[in-house]
Amino acid sequence: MQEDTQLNGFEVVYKKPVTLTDTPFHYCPGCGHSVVHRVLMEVIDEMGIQDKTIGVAPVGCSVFAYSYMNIDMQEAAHGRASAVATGIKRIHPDKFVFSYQGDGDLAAIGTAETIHTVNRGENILMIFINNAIYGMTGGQMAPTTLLNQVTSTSPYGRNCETMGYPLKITDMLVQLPGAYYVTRQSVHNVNAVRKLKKAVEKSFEYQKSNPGTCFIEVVSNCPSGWKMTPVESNKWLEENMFPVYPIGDLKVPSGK
Amino acid sequence: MQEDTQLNGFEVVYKKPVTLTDTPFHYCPGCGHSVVHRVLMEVIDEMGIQDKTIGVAPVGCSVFAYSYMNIDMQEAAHGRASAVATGIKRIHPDKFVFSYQGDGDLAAIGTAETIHTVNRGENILMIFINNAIYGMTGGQMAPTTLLNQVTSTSPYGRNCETMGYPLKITDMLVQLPGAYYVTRQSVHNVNAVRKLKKAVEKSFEYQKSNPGTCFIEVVSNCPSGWKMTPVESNKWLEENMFPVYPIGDLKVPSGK
Amino acid sequence: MEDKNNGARLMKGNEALAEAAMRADIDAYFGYPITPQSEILEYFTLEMPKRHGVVLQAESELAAINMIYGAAGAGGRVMTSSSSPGISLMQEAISYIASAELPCLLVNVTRGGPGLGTIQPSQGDYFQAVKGGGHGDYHLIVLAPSSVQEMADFVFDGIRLAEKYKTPAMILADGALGQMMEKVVLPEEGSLPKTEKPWATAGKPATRERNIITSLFIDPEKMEGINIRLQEKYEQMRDEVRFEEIALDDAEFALVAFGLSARVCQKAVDLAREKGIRVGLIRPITLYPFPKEAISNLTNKVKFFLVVEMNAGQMVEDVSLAVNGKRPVYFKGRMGGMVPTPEDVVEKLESLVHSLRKSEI
Amino acid sequence: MEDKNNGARLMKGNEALAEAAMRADIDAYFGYPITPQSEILEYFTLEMPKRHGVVLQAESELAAINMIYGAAGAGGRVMTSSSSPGISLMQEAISYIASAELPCLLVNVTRGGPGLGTIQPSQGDYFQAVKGGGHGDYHLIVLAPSSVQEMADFVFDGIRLAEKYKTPAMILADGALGQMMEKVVLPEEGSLPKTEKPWATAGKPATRERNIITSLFIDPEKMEGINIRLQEKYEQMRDEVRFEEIALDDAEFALVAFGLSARVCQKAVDLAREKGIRVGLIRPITLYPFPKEAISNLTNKVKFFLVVEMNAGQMVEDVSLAVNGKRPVYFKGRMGGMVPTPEDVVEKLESLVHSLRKSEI
Amino acid sequence: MQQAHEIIFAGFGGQGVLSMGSIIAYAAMIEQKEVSWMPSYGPEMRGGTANCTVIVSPVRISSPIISRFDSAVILNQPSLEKFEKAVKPGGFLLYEQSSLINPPTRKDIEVIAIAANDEAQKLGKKQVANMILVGAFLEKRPIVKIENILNALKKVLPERHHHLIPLNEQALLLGGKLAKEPSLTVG
Amino acid sequence: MQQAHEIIFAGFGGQGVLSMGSIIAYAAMIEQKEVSWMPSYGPEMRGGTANCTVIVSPVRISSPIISRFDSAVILNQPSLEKFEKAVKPGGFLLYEQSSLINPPTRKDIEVIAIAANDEAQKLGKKQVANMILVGAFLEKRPIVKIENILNALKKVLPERHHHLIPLNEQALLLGGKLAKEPSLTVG
Amino acid sequence: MIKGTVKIERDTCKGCELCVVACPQKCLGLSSFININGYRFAELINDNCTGCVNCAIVCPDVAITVYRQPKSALKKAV
Amino acid sequence: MIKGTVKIERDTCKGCELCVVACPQKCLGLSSFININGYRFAELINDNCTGCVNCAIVCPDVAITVYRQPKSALKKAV
Ligand SMILES: Cc1ncc(C[n+]2csc(CCOP(=O)(O)OP(=O)(O)O)c2C)c(N)n1
Ligand SMILES: Cc1ncc(C[n+]2csc(CCOP(=O)(O)OP(=O)(O)O)c2C)c(N)n1
Ligand code: SF4
Ligand code: SF4
Ligand code: SF4
Ligand code: SF4
Ligand code: SF4
Ligand code: SF4
Ligand SMILES: [Mg+2]
Ligand SMILES: [Mg+2]
Repeated sequence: MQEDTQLNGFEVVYKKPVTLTDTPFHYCPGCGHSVVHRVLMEVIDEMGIQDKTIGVAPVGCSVFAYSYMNIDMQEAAHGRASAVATGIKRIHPDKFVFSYQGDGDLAAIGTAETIHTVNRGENILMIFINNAIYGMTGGQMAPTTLLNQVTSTSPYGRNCETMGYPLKITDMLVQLPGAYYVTRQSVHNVNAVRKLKKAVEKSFEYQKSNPGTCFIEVVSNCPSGWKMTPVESNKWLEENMFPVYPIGDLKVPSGK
Repeated sequence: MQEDTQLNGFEVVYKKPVTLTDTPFHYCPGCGHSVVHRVLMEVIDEMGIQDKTIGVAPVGCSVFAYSYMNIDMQEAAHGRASAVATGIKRIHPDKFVFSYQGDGDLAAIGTAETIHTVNRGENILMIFINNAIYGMTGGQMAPTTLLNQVTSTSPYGRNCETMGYPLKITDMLVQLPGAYYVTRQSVHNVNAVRKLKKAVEKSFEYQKSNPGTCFIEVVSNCPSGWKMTPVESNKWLEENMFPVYPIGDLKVPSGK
Repeated sequence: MEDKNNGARLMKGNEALAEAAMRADIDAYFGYPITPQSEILEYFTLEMPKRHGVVLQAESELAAINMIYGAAGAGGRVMTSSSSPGISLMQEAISYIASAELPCLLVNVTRGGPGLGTIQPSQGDYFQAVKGGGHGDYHLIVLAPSSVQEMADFVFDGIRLAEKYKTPAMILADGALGQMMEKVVLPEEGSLPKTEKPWATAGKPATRERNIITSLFIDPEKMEGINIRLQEKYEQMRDEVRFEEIALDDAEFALVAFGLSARVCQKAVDLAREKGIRVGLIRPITLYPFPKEAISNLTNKVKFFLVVEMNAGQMVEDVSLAVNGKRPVYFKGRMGGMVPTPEDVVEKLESLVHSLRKSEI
Repeated sequence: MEDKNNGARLMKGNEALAEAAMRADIDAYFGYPITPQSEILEYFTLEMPKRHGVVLQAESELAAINMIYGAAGAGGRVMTSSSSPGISLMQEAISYIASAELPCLLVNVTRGGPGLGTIQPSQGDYFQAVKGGGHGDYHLIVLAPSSVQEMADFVFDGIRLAEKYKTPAMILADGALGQMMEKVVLPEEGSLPKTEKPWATAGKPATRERNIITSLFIDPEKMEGINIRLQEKYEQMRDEVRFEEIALDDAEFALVAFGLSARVCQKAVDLAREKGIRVGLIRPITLYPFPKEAISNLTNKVKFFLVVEMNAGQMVEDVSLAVNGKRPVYFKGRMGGMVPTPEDVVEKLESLVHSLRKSEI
Repeated sequence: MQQAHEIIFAGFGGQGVLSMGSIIAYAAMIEQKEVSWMPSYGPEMRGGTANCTVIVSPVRISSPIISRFDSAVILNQPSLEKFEKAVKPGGFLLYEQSSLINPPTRKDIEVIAIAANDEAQKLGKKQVANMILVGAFLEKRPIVKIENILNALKKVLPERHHHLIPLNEQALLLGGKLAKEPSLTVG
Repeated sequence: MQQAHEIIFAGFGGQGVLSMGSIIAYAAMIEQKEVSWMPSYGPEMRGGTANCTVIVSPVRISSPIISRFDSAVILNQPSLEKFEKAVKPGGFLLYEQSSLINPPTRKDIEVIAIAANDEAQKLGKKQVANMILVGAFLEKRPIVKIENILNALKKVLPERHHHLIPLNEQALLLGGKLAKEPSLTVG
Repeated sequence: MIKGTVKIERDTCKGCELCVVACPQKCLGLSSFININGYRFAELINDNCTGCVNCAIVCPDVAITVYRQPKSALKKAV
Repeated sequence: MIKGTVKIERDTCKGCELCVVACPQKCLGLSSFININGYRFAELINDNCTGCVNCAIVCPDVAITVYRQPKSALKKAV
């Protein structure tokens, strides 16, 4: 189509990556999940690795990630995406493999798989969407929920006495020798999205030489679970999430 | 019995703690497990808390811990001792509760429960016997097995490329705000046993005010799994385990 | 929403169940969110702090059920709830709990499977609940409510039976029963007295031997002893069989259905009778112990049985074992989250009656 | 230990199974140690590096079975093994694998339960294996070896059937079969050709649509479609029914037993015939699909069935469903790790024959 | 009312379809009737469409799950597509006028449209649009009394919101009035 | 041999009872016989007692699990307590003399004792005590040929240990000799 | 200044307003109409667009395609 | 120097030798006999024992009870 590349003589400078399918996202308005999806697919497009990439979707709001990403994918049981990715990568060590998980999935029910996958230094990219809540099931407390944050299972606010503390699992993973590259990013504004894209690019580049696990936490929003407008949610995220989950690289390959 | 306290006019200066039952230990000769059992029971005797203490045994060589400890106990499923202890403590917040686990139990299959129990700051004492091997099932590789260590499932030595790295889970737990007191001890000689006893005493003392989780790793031996004599095993432990798992406190209550 | 007139409230099944548990004085609830039953956990987190007892959102169903093991062993009156995939994750520990003979209440608000499936209502977990999804020879007491009222009532019955037999009891309800609202008269607070638990781990006083909760009996003769005791217990439980009979007095044919499908069948009975088909319904309330005798007795009366389920025909096996070849047993079902309509049932019934009549000529 | 004369070796069941898997060209084994089958993992860690393929000791059975899901979905020929409690932990993922229709081989070398139980041999996991321990309507193909030879052979059969029907297959063997040594002639390396797996996630070339492995079909009508396909598949599998008949030609009575208890019954047949009791044995080899017809056919021949199991009588239900009331079905079993002796079986048989004769007078 | 009445309320999440159904259910309970309320649930709860089924009956309700309805109250286009055909012949379909681009086409049922959104705007509070629809529905199918809707509101609403009850009453009555002279009637 | 022969070997872990059983099983296989070898397994493997059951038979073996034995080879006291009574009347019990404090008491079976530990010490290698016992057992119950035990050893032992075969042969023959003139015979 | 424009898929947009706040030129706003899914959708409200792509980068629903005056055109214009 | 002695439960001991290496006085050794469980057991091999309890502290099988000359006796002796 002409329109795809041109409009009234103007050239297209941004359009949907071809590795995204035409299925409309089912996410709530303003949700960060689909931004991360798109960034992933942009990198895959640009690196030309659509035919070499296999993804793993979690159980969580992004359970249907495979509806949007036009690559071979598997949908894992709740918490087990990194184990599933391990199985795939061990069969296809020459392919690019990534897992994609929410905070309930990766840091609650899947904690053991997360830690052992990274400890084995599985040569995959793990993407971790930290929105401090269980989005899919209707806004329950996640391991990463902030202290005093109100959710449908911490209706009086998260209380550390009985419910524990916000779990900084990414910080824990840094200690593991199997972790090659660990970074915390966000998608709440243009700059953040651009940085995330860089991190994804690096991770896939690294994976070419299979040096260990690359791990990207994305501090993201959940307007529905947080009961805010998308714009409010991004503001809340900056003000409340970043102090606990500060953005930046946590571990970079030595000499890079 | 007279003999219990006197022998030829000599006074008894060391005897079996009364909170140990008369059941002979089923452990292999020289195994550290029973030393830890005894130290625990000595402290319970000395603190007079036999009636207030509830223990949780794991699946592992120490599965029969309840045969030896004359206190109320529960035997947990493999890896779940800390979840079971959580259940008990939540019902009896005024009692002393401890869990006892091996490295396969606590740091492999039970990783998620371990991390989340500590992250909640459950007011229990967790005892972690790190012998770098699965003793009970016949000497398979544990998450804490050293690099190049030969076990029945790493017959050519543990290889970090495919089997991952020795997991220093205790170091990871230190990061969690729920962890109140974290220490790594041993039982390979007289001094080590004495220090372990101090650590256990402190932990139960702390538990009186329920300030969070106390966690004691005991670097221990497994003469059978390592295929060494007990004396050799303690030497190997000093030379090979301590460099990776150095003895000492990892987190002490602030101001103590 | 209390109606002063008759004490009835309009409540969701999940919430009625949770409120009933609170009134049954449970000491602790451990759970993990999963649709279509997250309201149970949510209700507890909202209400527990106002009353007494413990509510804890565990890091997984696996952790939750093992907390149950600990808390039940420690003498607490405890429960957990989940939905199909989460219940599958609990199977190892459920086998432990059955073996260690600990009373507790499990709730499975099922959804369509297998796998992640759908979140729509299903009865596909019948086998898992009734035959034992875990390893070894054990059974749960399984209660199948078919209304919001029973969602509440069976909490009391489940706990009572669990404590009487020192065994885990399960409420097996499909997602629709959890999500729908109906009138419910809640059981009275405090009307379920606490039972003595001298076997619990509560700290060993000098006056008794230590209590040990375990399912390990490495000597197989001892382990067989445990098994014999369990089997005897299951035998005794037959006294607790419950079922409901509807319009069976003059019935020529019997529908057999539990839970939501029994509601569908009730309507089918009405519709069929309007069409002159004399059909009745037997509704197993306890799925384990199964009302084998009641069904067996019907073989003298009805010409055939039509089992209606929201699965591939799992209860058909138990019905067939009860009927033992004396009458034909047919099946009408929907799967994977679909619910049969009363009309579906009547249609199947009519075709069966038709072929029967034809063969009778 | 190869004997040049006939190619036979003396091997433990666990090792024969592992070596057979290697010869069946498996691409990957994922597992976690547990008695009485740790030798399988150990054998792989020793031998895999010398040959080809992946062996990985997972952090748990839960991780192992989900690695299987990933690796099978990626097109690998894969297997895992465990024993009772470990298999219980896998139930959620097994349901996923069945729903996503992935071929793989599962091995359960069972021990006495429920709970942690004992490590002695048992058949207490029959229901879990055959009825489905996970949630939803699915079945595994279940093969029950009764010798070390079959421990090896059924690896080939299991993989072949799994790949033919795109479904998980399970070898259900008790601990004794894993631990004992017998003569075995191993299947030939490379004699099981690889199957095409165009549905696998191997990277999407431009020439085909993307492959998706999932068990999620949120629309219940779609999910019902999946279920209908599964049920049709289970129907087709009936062609794969296997069983062994021993001394049934002139038999007045039939023993029914699988696995190790069938070996015990074989001896019991000999002993009973010495005493003049004309008894035979039918041994189901596929527990699912169950040899329902074969047993049903026997009802015209034998006076009763005596089912012998190392559990509380789980297969009795399937036998009864096959017999459908035409003949009495009796049971003799031991539980929790105990093994019935041939003498036990004969004694039970004699007393049944005795009461029968008496009633016939 | 001698017979059970079976209704579906359907629209986008956030339009208040679930509470329209539940307020009628409450009112019916106050009238000592049997009642069941069944929501659709699922991931589509978030953002997508939502619906609930209400049965009000003089006798014990057998199946709470039904696929054909006496009445339908429709608040968006996708719901119309899904449920128009599920209304029993002779049944009743009420819809919010501004929310549909393509109106219903069936001739064998009674169809009326109410411009509830616009009217609510006029009343000064968009949220009462669904109360206008409830009022309209009950005008046509008086399965419960308006006064019991108000009684139900008193019980359901937390004390601090009771000041809104008069506004809701106004909306209910307005709905009833509009239903007598609907913008569009078919069948 | 026309009939099956069923043997239990029992002692402490580390005394080589499992390999005694397996070497006989291997030899039987070389002789084209049917054979089964079943260990006791469990946590008691470590440190505690160990035993294995061997069946050698001219025909297909039905049950590999048996509770009564034609012969028993006993290497410690707890095993004697457990298995003495399990030997069939007319059966055979062989034990290592220095390992038992209380010898067997049954009169309806053949019992012999061999001082295998002492004799092995004399041969210069404690580990061959069990080969002495195997030799003694086969002298009394020749279910396989000594030469096939040696053939089996050649196959079982890794090449680098083949220099030990002559010593094992010596032990086997010595055992046979001792069995002809045992330290103690009963029954 | 470079001239640009955007095309917004009306029925894909969910009206989250993230593009609105991301646009440095303040040239986006929500329509007062709703789309097929019941959302007010984003639209261009002036012609200050520079084609900076910010809006597209933050749009969760990939509803925006951005176009820019070709460099050549720009040169010509200068 | 204080005098002490130890009593070792012969049938409880597993002959691990940890006490042997722990004893600063070198007064423990393994017997050449075996106990009921087949282990060579530890025994006092001289009378240099000071009752320092080291052996008991490391003994995994709690087989050792330690006795010491009472302080009073010591005083008398001095
Ligand atoms: C075994 C199991 N337990 C629970 C669930 C229910 N469940 C689905 S998604 C989810 C949590 C989602 O939260 P998160 O992982 O943070 O993802 P988000 O939706 O926030 O992106 C849960 C608990 C399930 N499907 N399976
Ligand atoms: C679910 C489950 N998986 C596996 C096992 C088998 N198993 C028993 S103990 C054990 C590991 C023991 O190792 P560790 O925890 O390190 O304890 P140790 O014996 O070394 O003290 C395993 C894998 C089991 N009983 N249950
Ligand atoms: S619930 Fe939250 S995480 Fe899920 S789609 Fe909606 S906004 Fe996104
Ligand atoms: S196997 Fe190892 S850990 Fe277990 S009892 Fe023996 S020495 Fe101790
Ligand atoms: S391209 Fe830039 S200037 Fe144009 S609308 Fe988007 S954000 Fe605004
Ligand atoms: S960011 Fe996208 S979805 Fe959101 S309002 Fe703008 S165009 Fe619409
Ligand atoms: S008490 Fe001290 S001196 Fe005496 S034997 Fe023991 S270690 Fe040696
Ligand atoms: S330490 Fe104890 S068990 Fe070991 S040799 Fe000494 S007394 Fe015996
Ligand atoms: Mg989340
Ligand atoms: Mg260990």
